[in-house]
Amino acid sequence: MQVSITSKPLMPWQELQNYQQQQTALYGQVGATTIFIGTMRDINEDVAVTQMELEHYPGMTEACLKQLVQQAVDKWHLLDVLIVHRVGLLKPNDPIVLVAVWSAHRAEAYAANRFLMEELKARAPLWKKETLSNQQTRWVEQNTPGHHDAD
Amino acid sequence: MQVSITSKPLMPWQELQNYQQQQTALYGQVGATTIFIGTMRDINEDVAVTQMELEHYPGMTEACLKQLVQQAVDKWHLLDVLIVHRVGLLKPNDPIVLVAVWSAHRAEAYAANRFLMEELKARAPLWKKETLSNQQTRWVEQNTPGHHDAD
Amino acid sequence: MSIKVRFFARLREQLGQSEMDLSATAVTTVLQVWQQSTRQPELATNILAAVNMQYVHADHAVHDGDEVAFFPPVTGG
Amino acid sequence: MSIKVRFFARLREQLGQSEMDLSATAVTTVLQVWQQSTRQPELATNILAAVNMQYVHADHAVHDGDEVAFFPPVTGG
Repeated sequence: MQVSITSKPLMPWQELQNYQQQQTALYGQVGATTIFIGTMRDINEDVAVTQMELEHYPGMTEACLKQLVQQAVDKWHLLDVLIVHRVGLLKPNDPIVLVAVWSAHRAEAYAANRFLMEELKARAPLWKKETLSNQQTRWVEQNTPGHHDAD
Repeated sequence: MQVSITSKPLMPWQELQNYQQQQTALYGQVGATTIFIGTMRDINEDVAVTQMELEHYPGMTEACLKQLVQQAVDKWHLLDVLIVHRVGLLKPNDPIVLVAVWSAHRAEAYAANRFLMEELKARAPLWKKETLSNQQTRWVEQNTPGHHDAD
Repeated sequence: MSIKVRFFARLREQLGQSEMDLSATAVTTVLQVWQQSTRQPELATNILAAVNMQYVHADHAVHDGDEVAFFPPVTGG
Repeated sequence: MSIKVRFFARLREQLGQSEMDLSATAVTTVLQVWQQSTRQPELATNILAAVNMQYVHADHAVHDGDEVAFFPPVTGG
């Protein structure tokens, strides 16, 4: 299990390849891997966005993500979990977050991944400040809550 | 949108990296990518499995997967879909299937990915024959159906 | 008329053949193709059938040049 | 007693500071820390609070050496 916050560009495939190379103890046990990658769009609430600054609360963000992973592990049979979240300055198309779940069975891998993303969006202390095409900036007010949103 | 059947080892991260490099037209539009990777386990129904032969119906398998992708595209707003399925001889830990969905929003990316995997398991003409540790072989009888299974 | 019949997976092994060409003299159905090609009267409910690579029911009509396939429940993914 | 107060994101910008050290003479609560550090009587319901990096309510007790943080709704992911 690993959570990390990084100010360096997030390269999901490389991150996953490197992380999976350490999983030798799981050989033959994994039946299902689910991955979510959140990426910066160049439009939000119908306004063009040119860049985004992601702020976090060093220490608490990591602690919060670890708690969420623990909740997921308590709830489902999971073999491994990886969460990586970007902070700092992002451009459109840059990956923001990576959530990967390894399990023997797909139902648990899907459910745990969704749970982690929803909880991360609801609870992890991270804030987005967007720069619009007219150079104005705005803080994103609130993530749409729960499982029924479409963000 | 792409579906393919391959008898060569499936390397998900490389496959995804290569595929995504062609997605330049989607720049800035993708907000959510969901990925499922099914991997061969070394145990099935409490019996040790040493290898597996995956048979398919050339032509129909691809046509079936294309139909499933079309159904998903009709049902949700999706930007792209990639499905790759292994056939031939597999060993434990080998990836069997890769389903990737790109969308603006996470709810649709999650739902479409789950739909594609369930429908693939229920409808795509593919069959698994397992070799057990005592050298005996057995055909896998049936995939557990629907969304409520845990395979 | 000429029909191509294909069998897959466990069914292919049980019947000892993967495909055959069938000659029929009149309008026929998937069930009749099964009976003629396997010499078995019953088409078990867990055997799936496809005509020209599309799933069909046993009463589906089969025409000259069609490819008819029979196979057990699918187990991919 | 000494308490470290931190502000994040829009709140940090509005208040014009990211952290401060607060001296309190008696047992205090998160709400009192908010009032003393911002000179605002009300803690809006959409401002979240954490003590030692754990979410708490406004009536949560604060002790010597605690770190108290205030921030707007989170928008990560």
